[in-house]
Amino acid sequence: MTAANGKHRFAMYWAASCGGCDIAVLNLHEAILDFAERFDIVFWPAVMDAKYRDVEAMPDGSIDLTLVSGSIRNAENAEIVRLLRRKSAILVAFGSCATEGCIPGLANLGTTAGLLDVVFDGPGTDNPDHLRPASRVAVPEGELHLPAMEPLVRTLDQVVEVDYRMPGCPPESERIAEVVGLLTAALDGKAGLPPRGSVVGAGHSTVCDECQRDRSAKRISEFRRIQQLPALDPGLCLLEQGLPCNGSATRDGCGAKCPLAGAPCIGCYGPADGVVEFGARLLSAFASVVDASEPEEIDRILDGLPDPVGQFYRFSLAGSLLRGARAARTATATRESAP
Amino acid sequence: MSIAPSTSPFEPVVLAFTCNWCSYRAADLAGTARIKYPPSVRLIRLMCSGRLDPAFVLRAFASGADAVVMTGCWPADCHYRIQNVKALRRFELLHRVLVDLGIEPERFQRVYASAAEGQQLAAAFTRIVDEVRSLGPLAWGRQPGIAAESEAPADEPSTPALEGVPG
Amino acid sequence: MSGYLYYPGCSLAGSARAYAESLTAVLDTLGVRLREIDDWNCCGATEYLTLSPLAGYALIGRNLALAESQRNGSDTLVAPCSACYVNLAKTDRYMRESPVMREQLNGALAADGMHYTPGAVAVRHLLEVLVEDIGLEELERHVTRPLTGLRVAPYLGCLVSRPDYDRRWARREQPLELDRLVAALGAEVVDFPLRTACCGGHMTQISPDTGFELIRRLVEAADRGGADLLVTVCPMCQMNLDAYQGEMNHHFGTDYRLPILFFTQLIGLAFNLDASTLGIGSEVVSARDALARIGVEVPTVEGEPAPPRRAKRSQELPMPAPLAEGDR
Amino acid sequence: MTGDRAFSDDIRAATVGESRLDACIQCGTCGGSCPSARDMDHTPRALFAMARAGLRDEVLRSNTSWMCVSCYFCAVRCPQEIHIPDVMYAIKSIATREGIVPERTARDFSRTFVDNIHRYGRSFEVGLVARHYLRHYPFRLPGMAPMGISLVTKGRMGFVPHRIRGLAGLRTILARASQLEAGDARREVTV
Amino acid sequence: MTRAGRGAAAPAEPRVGVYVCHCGTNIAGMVDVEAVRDWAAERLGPHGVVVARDYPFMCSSLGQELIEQDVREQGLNRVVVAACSPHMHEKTFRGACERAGLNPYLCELVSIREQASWVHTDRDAATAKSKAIVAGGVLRVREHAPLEPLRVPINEATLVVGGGIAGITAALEIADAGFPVHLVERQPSIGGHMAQFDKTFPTLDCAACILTPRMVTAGTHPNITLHTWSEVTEVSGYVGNFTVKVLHRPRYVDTDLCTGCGICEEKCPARVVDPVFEAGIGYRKAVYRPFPQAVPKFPVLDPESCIFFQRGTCKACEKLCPTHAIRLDQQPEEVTLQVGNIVLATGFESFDARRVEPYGYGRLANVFTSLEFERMSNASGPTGGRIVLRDGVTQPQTVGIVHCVGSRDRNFNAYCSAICCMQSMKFAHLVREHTDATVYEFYIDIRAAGKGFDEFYQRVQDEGTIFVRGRVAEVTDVLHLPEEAKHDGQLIIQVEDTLVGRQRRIPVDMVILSVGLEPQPDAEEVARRFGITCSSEGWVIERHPKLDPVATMTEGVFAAGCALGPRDIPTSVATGSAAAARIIGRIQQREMALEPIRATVDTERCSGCRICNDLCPYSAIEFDEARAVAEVNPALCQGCGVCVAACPAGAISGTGFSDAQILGQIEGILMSTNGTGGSPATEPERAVPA
Repeated sequence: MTAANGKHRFAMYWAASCGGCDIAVLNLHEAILDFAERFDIVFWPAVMDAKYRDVEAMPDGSIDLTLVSGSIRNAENAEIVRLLRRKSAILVAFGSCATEGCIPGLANLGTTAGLLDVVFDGPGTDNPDHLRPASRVAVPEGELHLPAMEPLVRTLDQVVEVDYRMPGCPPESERIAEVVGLLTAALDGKAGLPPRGSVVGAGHSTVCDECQRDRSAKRISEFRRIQQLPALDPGLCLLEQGLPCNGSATRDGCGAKCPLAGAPCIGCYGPADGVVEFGARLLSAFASVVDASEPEEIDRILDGLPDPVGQFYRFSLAGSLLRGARAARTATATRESAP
Repeated sequence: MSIAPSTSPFEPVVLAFTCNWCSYRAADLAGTARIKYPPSVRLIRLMCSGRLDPAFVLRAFASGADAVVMTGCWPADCHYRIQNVKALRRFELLHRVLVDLGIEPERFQRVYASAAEGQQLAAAFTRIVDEVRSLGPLAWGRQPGIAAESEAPADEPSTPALEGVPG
Repeated sequence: MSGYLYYPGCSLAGSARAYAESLTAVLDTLGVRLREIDDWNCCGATEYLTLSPLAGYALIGRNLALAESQRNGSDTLVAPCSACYVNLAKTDRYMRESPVMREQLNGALAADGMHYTPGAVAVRHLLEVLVEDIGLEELERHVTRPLTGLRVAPYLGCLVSRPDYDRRWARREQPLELDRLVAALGAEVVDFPLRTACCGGHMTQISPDTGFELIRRLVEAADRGGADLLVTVCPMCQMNLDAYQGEMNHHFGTDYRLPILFFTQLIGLAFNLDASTLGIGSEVVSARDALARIGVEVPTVEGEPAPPRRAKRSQELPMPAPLAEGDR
Repeated sequence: MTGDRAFSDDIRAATVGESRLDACIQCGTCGGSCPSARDMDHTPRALFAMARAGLRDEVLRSNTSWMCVSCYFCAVRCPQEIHIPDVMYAIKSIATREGIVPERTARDFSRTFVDNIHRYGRSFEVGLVARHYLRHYPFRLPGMAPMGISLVTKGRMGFVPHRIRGLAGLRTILARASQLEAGDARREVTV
Repeated sequence: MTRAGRGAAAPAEPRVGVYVCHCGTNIAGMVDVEAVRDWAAERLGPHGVVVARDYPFMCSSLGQELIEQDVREQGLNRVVVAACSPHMHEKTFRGACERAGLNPYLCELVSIREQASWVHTDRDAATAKSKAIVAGGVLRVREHAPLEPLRVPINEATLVVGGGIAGITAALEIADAGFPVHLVERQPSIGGHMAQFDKTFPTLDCAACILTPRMVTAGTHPNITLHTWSEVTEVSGYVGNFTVKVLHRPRYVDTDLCTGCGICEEKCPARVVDPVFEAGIGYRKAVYRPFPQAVPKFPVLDPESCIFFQRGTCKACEKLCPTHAIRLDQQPEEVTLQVGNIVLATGFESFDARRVEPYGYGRLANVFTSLEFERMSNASGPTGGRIVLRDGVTQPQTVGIVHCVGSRDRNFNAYCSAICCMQSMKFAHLVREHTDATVYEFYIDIRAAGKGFDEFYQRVQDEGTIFVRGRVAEVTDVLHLPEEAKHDGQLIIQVEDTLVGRQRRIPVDMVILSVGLEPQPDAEEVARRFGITCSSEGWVIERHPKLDPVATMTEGVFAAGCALGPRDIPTSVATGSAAAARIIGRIQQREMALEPIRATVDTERCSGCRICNDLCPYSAIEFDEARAVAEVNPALCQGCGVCVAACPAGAISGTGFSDAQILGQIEGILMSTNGTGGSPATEPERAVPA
């Protein structure tokens, strides 16, 4: 539904997110002006004041385009994304947090309690009574309410249905421009919408496709960190130089900025189409080209990857099979077998 | 011996990936020779242990397997010459990842069995089932988050504890 | 190295004192330290296992437990007596293999606050230690009086190379280690096919006829080979062949006078140690005449004629080569 | 008939380690190898066949196991790797437990030997031989005299037995073991 | 289901038929097949199962018609049969589907016999597991796609390894069918062990008389190329198209010039024991032909024993050869062969009797092995057929023949060597034929289960041979006095006569040890080279012990003769012919169909990361530099799936074993089976500890 002024209604919300995605949108520079031309910004906590009740007041489906960044960490996140889902025609999971869980998702490696201990009793925290945030706290003035933390960090699509996914930490501004352009065109009826559920603002292959470095058949006899390299070969594939570069399994679209700059890809654009488990693809690829046949030798080489989970699951843990909410559900599902 | 129906309250589910040329035939041989092993072991046939995609193992655990076994030809006896070596490399790295994800090392094992070693394969299955039985179910409970979610439907925000909060 | 733990066994404290004395003298010369287990008890030979196996093993277990507690650095337990050796080795092996054994024996040992960890000590026979650890080269280095001209029958008897619980012996029925050792001392080894035949054990006690026949067989075979004397590695064998030789002669109306020495006595002589420190003279069948040969300048050819070797006829069919260590 | 099983199970239970008795193919390697076979009323092979046939009494009353010298020829030659000497010990211990004494001389020799251990913790050769001969071969004693004398004069026969310090402890260990064995035997037999 | 779970879902909505086989009582005896059927119908309905049936014998024609009928009438587009191992009947049921017009690869056979009823003892558990196995099959077959078998051309040439009677037979059969054969033999002549024998049991016809003609035919056959004194060093490729490297060891003889006159051998001054053909009781020269009827007729020169090679002077052969055929500078040469199929007829090795210490072989002169005796009794052997003691003159008055030497003995080989009983009785007959000696046979059991075998046993008994039932304990020359004094110089066989129940010591002049058969010492290595598997003993493993006894697990590699295990001459010949028949059939087909299990690259998604490039042992993965993508050559790909699992972009997929198929099977096989006794275990146990 389009506003009287002919503009489309736009919303953007940050759940558990660093705000980088919002900045990436603002990074459209001049283009943001055209954007303002085409859209009425009805809700965007990062850039303008807004009240949830205003959103609640809107008719369902009245927001044409909503971008949600951030993963679902607490009750508020969950509540608001459900609200926005109701109010929005098109809901885009925007950026790595929303699509895969990203850094906040790493919290799923531990327990909520453990997490709180680190924050509220960790070094440099003076908390003699070992207080913890609680969703309801009685104070003289009355009862205070705080959004409760959820037991697991979840990706947006684990909570509400998502129309499109746009990967990246954050998504590249050029891609944002493309996507906004594309969707605007569609909203204007000048173009068709991309198939629902598809990934937008990214390619269909992997970063290697965009990376210009020279590659040959791979055999890795040692994993090293960049500072351990005598000298970085400017032209040669980073993985072949022993740097654990995630480019081979990471969806393209970023323009391979990191590897081309000599920094190994960390995988923020997530897996390519149809991949079951991002981490599995990475570890399988790395292991396959380890240049050793004897267990001892293999171990020696693998010791070069001190934190495999960090290497392979940095962005995708919350969406992963073993540490994702989906896994938890599947695991419990298989138990519903009482005679 | 855990071949006889076990009195233990918990009977694990063990998923074993087999190689079409060695361990799968060893399993056939165990059958033909009526060698017994626990029914909690279930087999999936691959052409080679080198086909074992780590995602299969993760999926198995996520779908309720209490342990996963990679079986294949003895080193240097691979039907595809050297492909079981690649399987070994992946096994080692995946094993590290699983341990870091909080899964006991015994829950992911590898067993070599030539086509002639039905007896040995059955023995290995029996041993592994015993080990896993004593470990208990794959403890999603060790991650209270997941446990909690499994109790509360995902869309109901649940409340963390209030210990140490005065008043 | 902190030397070897040493379990002498009852005989060496008694009838086989010569064995104890000679092995001590020899090992001193070789600079090998032995530490006798404090307050060890009898291993029960085969008799205890006969009446009550578990108690029998517990009896042996106590010695292993003592050994473990007195280990302090050395993890090899040497037994010079074949019966003791096999009992200790067997108990350790069975405890390693069977959880039940482990549990029951340690249960019994616990009654006196003792415990043995299977495998804590490696049980080995003195002969095997001398041949494997110290080595024939080292022995030869110390030979100052080669036993030239002395014709020796090397006799292991049972229990050393057989049953061989720890698979230390390439051959269990015709091992040549003792032959090589005797040869290393400069003596002439007579072909003695009965090297691991039975000496009769306690048959002299419970079935003399059989016991005597078994003794006769050995003495006769050594005599046929033209041996001046026979060396043993076991007190029981020495006792049977030496002490009962007279009775045996009496029984068969034969008149053998085959001296039976411990192999350590022979080594001692080759090391030019004083016969008295080697307990020589304590044997019932005197070795005096036999030993007279040593050191006397007699070229071996003038020694007793070797049994006539059949002249090779051209038609003779070749013999298969002896089995090499490498053969499967 | 179930009687068969019962007895061989009994033997299996009484055997320390694995007996493998069931694996016997009746080839006779044991009987052929045995140095004291001629003293046995049945060859080991025959004894095993009888055991498997459930002839409990004949087996326990046979002197075969008592004539075993533990030379281990049968053990290393047996094509089925049956632990024959251990089976012999087992049969003897069952007989002892049930008070059956087919071979007094051998049994007594073992007893005397064991008594000494209980007395001193070590074997006492003079005592052993003397007692044993007095009981079974008095006529041989004179013939033995020269040997005995020579042994003594050559210092090979001490008249004072050595008593170990930990004798009390040793006795408690042996007592405990015997209990365990009895208990064990009962449990196994009633399997 | 996860994002990718349904990767490549099948076009039409799956309509699956499930067929549970009773296999008589083989399955039904331990698995409640009706329960499995009903469960499949109910619980797997949502997964596309439209019909579920059980039947006593699915593999029967009626069972198959059941499937065909449903495919036609119920419009099934997927079939799951729960029965035996796919290695047993996969083809059968695929055939049924094909007859009904369904692509055969849309059928999945899951094993609830080898994997459930036969290996479990708890009916409930076995039933529950069977349900899970069926569920796995259903969720897998949903993801199947129609496939066409791969067709590979078959090279007409065949490699036969081993020139014994089995190899010779195979070679002749194939050659007579008009196809080329390369026959590789390690020794200087073909003929194998049979050439060493004198007579063959039970018919007693002379080995040479029946073998020589076949050797000659093989040597002169236009379609057979002999590679004697040679070994296969390398094998690559796959069925229909193997490349084989064969090393020709130097004979030091120019076979084009040599006439086989034998002057070199006659004049050669170096005479050494021949441990191979003469089994160590005869001699040969340094340049020699192992035996008069050797094929080919050319001698070989053995540098180890040649005076020239050892000391640098002599060259008698070179000087005296009338055709100047001696080539002392000859070098080894390697030839490369292209063949479509391979027959392994590598035979056996005799057990080394020295390993059985108590029998005194090698220590006691007059203890002989069966092979020594074969040579001795052979008219062309070292003694010209005279049965004599080691001294070469004395005829034995008594002979003891010992059975099961190294066989039926867990200290050596636990298996029965199959031929020793008959061989031993043949010896008894030959001894009686050549001498008037008394002969004893010492046996555990007489195994005479063959045509005319037991009759031969009777005959040998009638000839007066004394049979003593007892495994010989030891052979010794140590006597028990006084009763044995008279046997000085003889051997004593100590044994328990188990039928008497007494230990006996039987004096004999000669002992013959009937040694067992062992795999060739390098069997493991050879198996590896040809990509096949051996049993723990080292015998080649058949594709199926009953139904496919001459094929191996590797397509195009067959085995014959004693390489498969101990057997007698007729069986060796039979397996040789059988292997030949299998191969001839294939060659005549010109091409053969292979499982279409191959990897393919989706070049759209390939980013050219080159992770996979080095993973294929068959170099089936090629990298297209221009388009910067990897491609798989289906002709070379063997379908192992390593690259599929390795591809980081998920751009490589494997037919027959796709991610979707396997993930589907995992989901299914782990599906709850409503806890009918089996796992996954039920709620209470699974409840998470608080």
